[in-house]
Amino acid sequence: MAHQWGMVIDLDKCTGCEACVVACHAENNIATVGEDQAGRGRAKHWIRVERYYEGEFPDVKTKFMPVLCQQCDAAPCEPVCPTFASYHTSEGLNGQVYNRCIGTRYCANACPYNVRFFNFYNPVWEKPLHLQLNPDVSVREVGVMEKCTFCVQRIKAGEIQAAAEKRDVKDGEIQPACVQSCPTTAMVFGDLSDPHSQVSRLARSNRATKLLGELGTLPKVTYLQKDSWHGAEDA
Amino acid sequence: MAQKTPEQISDDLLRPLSGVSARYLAAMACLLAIVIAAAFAFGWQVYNGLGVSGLRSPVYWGFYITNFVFWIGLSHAGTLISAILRLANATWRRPVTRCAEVITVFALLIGATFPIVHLGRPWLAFWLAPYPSERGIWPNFRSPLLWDFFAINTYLIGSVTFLLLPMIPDFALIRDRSSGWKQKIYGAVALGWCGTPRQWHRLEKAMQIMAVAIIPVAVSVHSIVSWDFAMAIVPMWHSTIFAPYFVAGAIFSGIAALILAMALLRKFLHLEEYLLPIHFENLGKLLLVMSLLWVYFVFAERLTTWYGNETSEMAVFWLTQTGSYSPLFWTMVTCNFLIPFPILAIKKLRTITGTAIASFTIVIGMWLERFLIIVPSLSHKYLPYSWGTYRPTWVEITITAGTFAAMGLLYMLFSKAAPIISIWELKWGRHEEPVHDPVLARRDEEAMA
Amino acid sequence: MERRDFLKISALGGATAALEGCGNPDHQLIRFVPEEDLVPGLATWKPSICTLCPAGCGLIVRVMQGEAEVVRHGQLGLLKMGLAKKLEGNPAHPINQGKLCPRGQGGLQVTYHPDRIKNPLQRTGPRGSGQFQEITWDEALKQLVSQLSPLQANKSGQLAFVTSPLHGLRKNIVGNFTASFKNAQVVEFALFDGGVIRAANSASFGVNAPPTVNLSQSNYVISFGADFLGTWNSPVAQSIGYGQMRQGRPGQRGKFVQVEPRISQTGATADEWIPAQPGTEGIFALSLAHVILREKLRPATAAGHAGSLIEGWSQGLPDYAPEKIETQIGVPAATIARIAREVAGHEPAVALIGDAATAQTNGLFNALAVNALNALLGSVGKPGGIQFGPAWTPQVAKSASSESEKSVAHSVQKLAEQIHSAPDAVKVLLVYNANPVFATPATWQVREAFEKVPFIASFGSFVDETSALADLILPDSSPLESWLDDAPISGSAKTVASLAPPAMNPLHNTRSMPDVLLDVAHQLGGDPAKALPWKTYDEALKAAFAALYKEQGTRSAKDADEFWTKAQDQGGWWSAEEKGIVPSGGKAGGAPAKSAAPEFDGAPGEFSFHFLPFASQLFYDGSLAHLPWMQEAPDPLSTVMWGTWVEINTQTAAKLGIQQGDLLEVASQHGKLQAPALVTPGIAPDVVAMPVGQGHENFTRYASSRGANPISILASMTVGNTSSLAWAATRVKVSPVGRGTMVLFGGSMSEAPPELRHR
Amino acid sequence: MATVNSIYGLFPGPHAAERGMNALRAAGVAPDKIVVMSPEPFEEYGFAQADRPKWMPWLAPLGGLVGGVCGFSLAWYTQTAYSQITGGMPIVAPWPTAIIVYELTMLGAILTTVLTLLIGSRLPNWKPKLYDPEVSHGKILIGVLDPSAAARADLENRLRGAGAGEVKVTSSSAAD
Repeated sequence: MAHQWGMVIDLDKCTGCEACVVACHAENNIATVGEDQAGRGRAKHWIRVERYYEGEFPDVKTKFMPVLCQQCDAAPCEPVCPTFASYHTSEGLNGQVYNRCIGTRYCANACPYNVRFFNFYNPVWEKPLHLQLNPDVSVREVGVMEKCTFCVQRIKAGEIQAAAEKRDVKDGEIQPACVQSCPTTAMVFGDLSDPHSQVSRLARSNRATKLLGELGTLPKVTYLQKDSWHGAEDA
Repeated sequence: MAQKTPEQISDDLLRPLSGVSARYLAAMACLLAIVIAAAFAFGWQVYNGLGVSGLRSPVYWGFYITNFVFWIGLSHAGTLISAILRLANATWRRPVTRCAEVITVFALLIGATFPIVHLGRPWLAFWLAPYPSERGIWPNFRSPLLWDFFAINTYLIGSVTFLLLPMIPDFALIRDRSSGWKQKIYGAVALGWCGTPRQWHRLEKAMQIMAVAIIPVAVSVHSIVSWDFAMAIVPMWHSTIFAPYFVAGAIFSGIAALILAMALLRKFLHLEEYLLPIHFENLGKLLLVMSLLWVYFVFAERLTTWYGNETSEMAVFWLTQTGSYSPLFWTMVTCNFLIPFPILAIKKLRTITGTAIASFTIVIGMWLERFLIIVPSLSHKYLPYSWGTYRPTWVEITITAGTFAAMGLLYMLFSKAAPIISIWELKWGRHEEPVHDPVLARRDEEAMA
Repeated sequence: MERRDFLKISALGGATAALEGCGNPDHQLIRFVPEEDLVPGLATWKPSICTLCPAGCGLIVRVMQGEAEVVRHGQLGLLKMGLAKKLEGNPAHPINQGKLCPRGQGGLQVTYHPDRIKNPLQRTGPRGSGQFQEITWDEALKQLVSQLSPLQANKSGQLAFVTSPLHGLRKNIVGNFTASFKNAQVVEFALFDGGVIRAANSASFGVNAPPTVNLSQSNYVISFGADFLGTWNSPVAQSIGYGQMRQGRPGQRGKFVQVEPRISQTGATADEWIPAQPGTEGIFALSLAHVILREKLRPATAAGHAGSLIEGWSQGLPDYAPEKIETQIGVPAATIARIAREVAGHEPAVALIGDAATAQTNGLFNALAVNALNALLGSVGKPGGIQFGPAWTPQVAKSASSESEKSVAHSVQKLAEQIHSAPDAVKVLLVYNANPVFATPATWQVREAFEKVPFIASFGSFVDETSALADLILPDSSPLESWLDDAPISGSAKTVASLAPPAMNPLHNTRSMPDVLLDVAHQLGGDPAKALPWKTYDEALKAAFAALYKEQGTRSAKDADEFWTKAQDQGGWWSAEEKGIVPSGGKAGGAPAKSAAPEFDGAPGEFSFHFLPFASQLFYDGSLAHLPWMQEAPDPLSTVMWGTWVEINTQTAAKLGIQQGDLLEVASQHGKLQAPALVTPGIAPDVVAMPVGQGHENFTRYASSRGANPISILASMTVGNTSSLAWAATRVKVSPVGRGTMVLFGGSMSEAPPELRHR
Repeated sequence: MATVNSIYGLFPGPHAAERGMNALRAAGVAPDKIVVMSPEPFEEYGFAQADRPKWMPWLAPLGGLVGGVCGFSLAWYTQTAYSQITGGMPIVAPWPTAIIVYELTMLGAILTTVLTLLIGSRLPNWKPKLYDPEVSHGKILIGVLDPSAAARADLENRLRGAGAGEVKVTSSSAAD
């Protein structure tokens, strides 16, 4: 059966360090847009670490929450696209075919997570920054949407490798750039169709929740909520 | 007013077609300038990319889609209104219908350009059309944008024919009353109309059927426009009230636009004896009803949201009630209800000027309504971290201004090309019953002598 | 707009402008014969080392064939060459075990930065004007040699080598080189140098090194100001342990308490945030100790020598009873007592101190106090507590290197004073990988001092505030283009000797600093040539690893050569087992530390706010502000992009009528700056905080004249009797001066803003 | 202009026209030979009652049906021809398909109506066999197509008697 790629993010481990954000930029040829454009809300971060303060001094609680494309099974972004630029792959990813995109931006509006980003201008890499571009990832021209792909290029590479070696993909063998970089391993990636994979096991945790799960988008990213300290009791 | 003879009527109504005044040319020039500016702005946008607009994450739709909804809404002036009046066989409609239908066609043409104007890659807009392409890709029928594609095209074809069919006899009239190239042109478009009973009967029958057919189309069009939003699970978009809400709003703004257009035509084309206070009076009553209906819808929408107290919706709710968009919201309420209601409700005030003023505020108010439906919801969508606010740029403002100029421009051109009031229908409307009819009888006697 | 553009517009075809349209000059360039054979599209991973902060994480570099515009023998052309595409942590490396922080990820852009210095430069305009002309390496080296050779003769130290703190063989090379000039001085400079902690540790435990913290075993972590998950010490190693501590052990989750006046990125993840008054961290720690002793949770003797350094320890620290000092700390006594019981009740527990807590005038006392607390908790030298990894010191030319060790006494401040006092105290100044002009208070007058130096040569890859003053710039190759080695002193209890050959050929006409030094030494002849007998740096490295093989690696390879090649393949050598240094008693004697209250510059009345600069998660000490990825990545807490800000407490802001984004003027006794306000609940009402890193006046197109530099307005106070700057000891006044511009990525500070509530 | 033999009178108003029609009927002219042309419809008058289209309303729904079928097959074919899953919806999604079907149904009905109108009323027909521009000046034309030579004079008198402002005679020879 086809893989169903999924991710678990443990909010109790996330330190908001932004390593995933930069790793994503490096892996996926995401152009920086500069101060002016960033100020106009055009900064592209396929993964972002949301930060929330609750309460007033001195009783302040802070929360970090990495948010990336949730690769929903009932993705609101997919059906609204008139040209099938946004569609569902056999491995459960929300595919985004840049060449088909005509830039209605309907998908971005329909997405409750705001994880789709639009190329308002052609991306620019001032030479020789362009030499860093990852040849495995296409650059996106002006007027098309782009989004987190779960590093589909890494997934494909892993699958091809496994096929070449006549074996199944090993659990943890494939890691998106963000997961790979995460210093606290707050993020785990794997095959949800395999009940024994680490990601499946973690997804069954009692801290497991889905982001905006009530919307019924069936995200394939599971969040493990912040835990609390039990020490006081067993002390 | 003295009973005009059919000949006088023809003369009056055909007068605007001959010759242009300096004032007319000046107005044309101004409007044309604005339209060209808008065209330039669009070129600028295509050349540089959509970045020249104020759009941003997460507000990916702004002025353009607002204009789209607004103009499509306005287009319900005509066809719907005139169709309803036709079916209701309201005789006072006769001088009104064509003005209305013209608005429909032009508003629709303008509105239909925006789905293309707002595209990131407008040069690929044709990918929406279902045809076996070298790309091997068919459009996605699950996308409301495709529904739009079909609905708007149907509506456009329908309303264009709805406008043109009754114009044939008038073209014939102009043909016979002119000479040279003018006669040739109008002769061509008159299709050789002779006015035999056979033709009259079929024309009337056809118009009845069209009227029946166009109403459900019009309703479906604006329902589908509303579903562009209601299909997305966006706070305060994903609502069942949207379709009727939009349709009502569309008719509301449509009537307003019609009254406004009529008032202007009456003044500038000297149609004082054809567009009578009674017309404004009656349309004013209609407008009053729609205004009340609009308030009812707004209240229903707001009440359910507030009572439901669903956090993500409340964010948008308060944003518009008391938040950064509240000034616009309350301006909208003022324009759509607080000002028009007294004017339209009090008979004394329901004059031509009165209704025109009310209509003017309503047109503004309805544009604001479209904007307030689209932007606040997007700017406060679920995760507070990703909230953002939208400011339009000169490009969007210019293009928006351009659409209004284009409307005026097209209307002025039309008024020079064809009688803005259906002459034959008007004359027909003035027929009295053949029995006990002194005037006609006397006329016949004279003829006998 | 020009007519041409208009035509382009009217011909909308031009709108489909692709990334690189036709008419791309690349296509007219000649093509060089590739210097290496690579399979197109095939990625190879090469080991490397992250040099962006002292942690010394191991890297693997994804190298793929690409086509670069390069200059070869004066001719511009296209060359198919191996290009670094992505950096990842080296999974085998004991420090970061395959993980990496955002700065490490961004290091890639150092190599490809558009404003990198591509050739040796000679100053043409006046100093600081940034006007240079390109010259050849031969000319450049000739100039440097001609400046240095006179110094060999005379006996007074007139050579100063200002460098970032060095590890591994580079330290020896620079040390030996400098030492070969009489009384010349190496001045190691870094804003966040950890000198205070090293001093404290050597006093308490006899180890002059920062601690290695393995949190994976800890059950209770209390951190006094240390941003140990972001920038402090070895953040990646500590983050790995932190993840384990939090959720790595089924049914067992450690508690983490952060004591600091402003919630740092690390503090944001804490289970409990305790905003103690700045500078009272030591007192706080001792107050915890007091409760532990009072309630007999631990015997006073458990603290051993570390405890004996604290006055009144044996008496049970009567002066530090929570009730006595709660007002001074600003924390309820009950809280202190509870924390004390918790920390004592959950072994292994560890207390950390760093950053602002050690950058107070009483920072050393604070550090000693925390050391004592750790000792009392019995968590010194234990997994889950603080350990001291045995660092690798290359065993080549030991004598000279120890000589250099000796001379690394001075600080940039002292150097500046010297120059100001005696104009020709320094005739030649060499600068490597340090930017003291930017990262020191204006009151130190480092710029003015350097301007007095007759000749400055910089090894900088970029024109920054310091190298702008240089007469000669000898551009260093980027780390990925150089032979690298490192000897991390913390982060792992293993002995680590990192090693990496260049991951790619140099893009530009640059040379690695050690190679240049060796070359210069060779040309100088005499002592320098003797001190540095090697032709190239890798030769020296090979010698060093041969020595290491004899000493340690005999089990891991059959001979030195195999050891050398294996080390290159896996990114270095590290001992199989963790054997942390057993802390000796430390330096005996010395009067026990008295409770030292922090001193602050500026009268509390007029200067009503503590000014708290903090290391930026993305720019570190400012040395990474030139990387677009770092500039555009949102700061973890403020979410600011491409700029700087001043954090101020919500209620305080309300009192002063300050809105989010208002431009604030922050004035100390020594200078003032302007930055937009970020109103947050996560900071004490009498503190304003500001990230270090922005405010470069001259540091590439991306960082120049962007934001303000908090260091510049600091008072010139040092920590205790160390040479470290007490960068958290300045008080400021704050006044709004209009609207500022601040680019926030985050739309809302709170997840449940008032809008969301039923009204 | 006229290319047929005919005799017709131009009447100033409907009453006269009515009388003219009655006159012609009285003269025993076959109804299918009588020509009526008016500047506007005169539903209320007998002379304008000729051939009403009872069947027209039935064609529109038929056209609608055709349109609907086309719509459905188009939707069905395109969706299956490029079967892509989106949002977990079925390949042939019933509700959206219904919308397409609906729109094309209405389109079919509208187009059919237009066609029936044009075909039914013999339009376009730029060279009518018999026409007189006077119609556009308010006159009502009542006449007889190729009357027998014998009857002409009689018809002319009857038309004048009924009140025709003027009576014209055209002959195929008098083609312009």
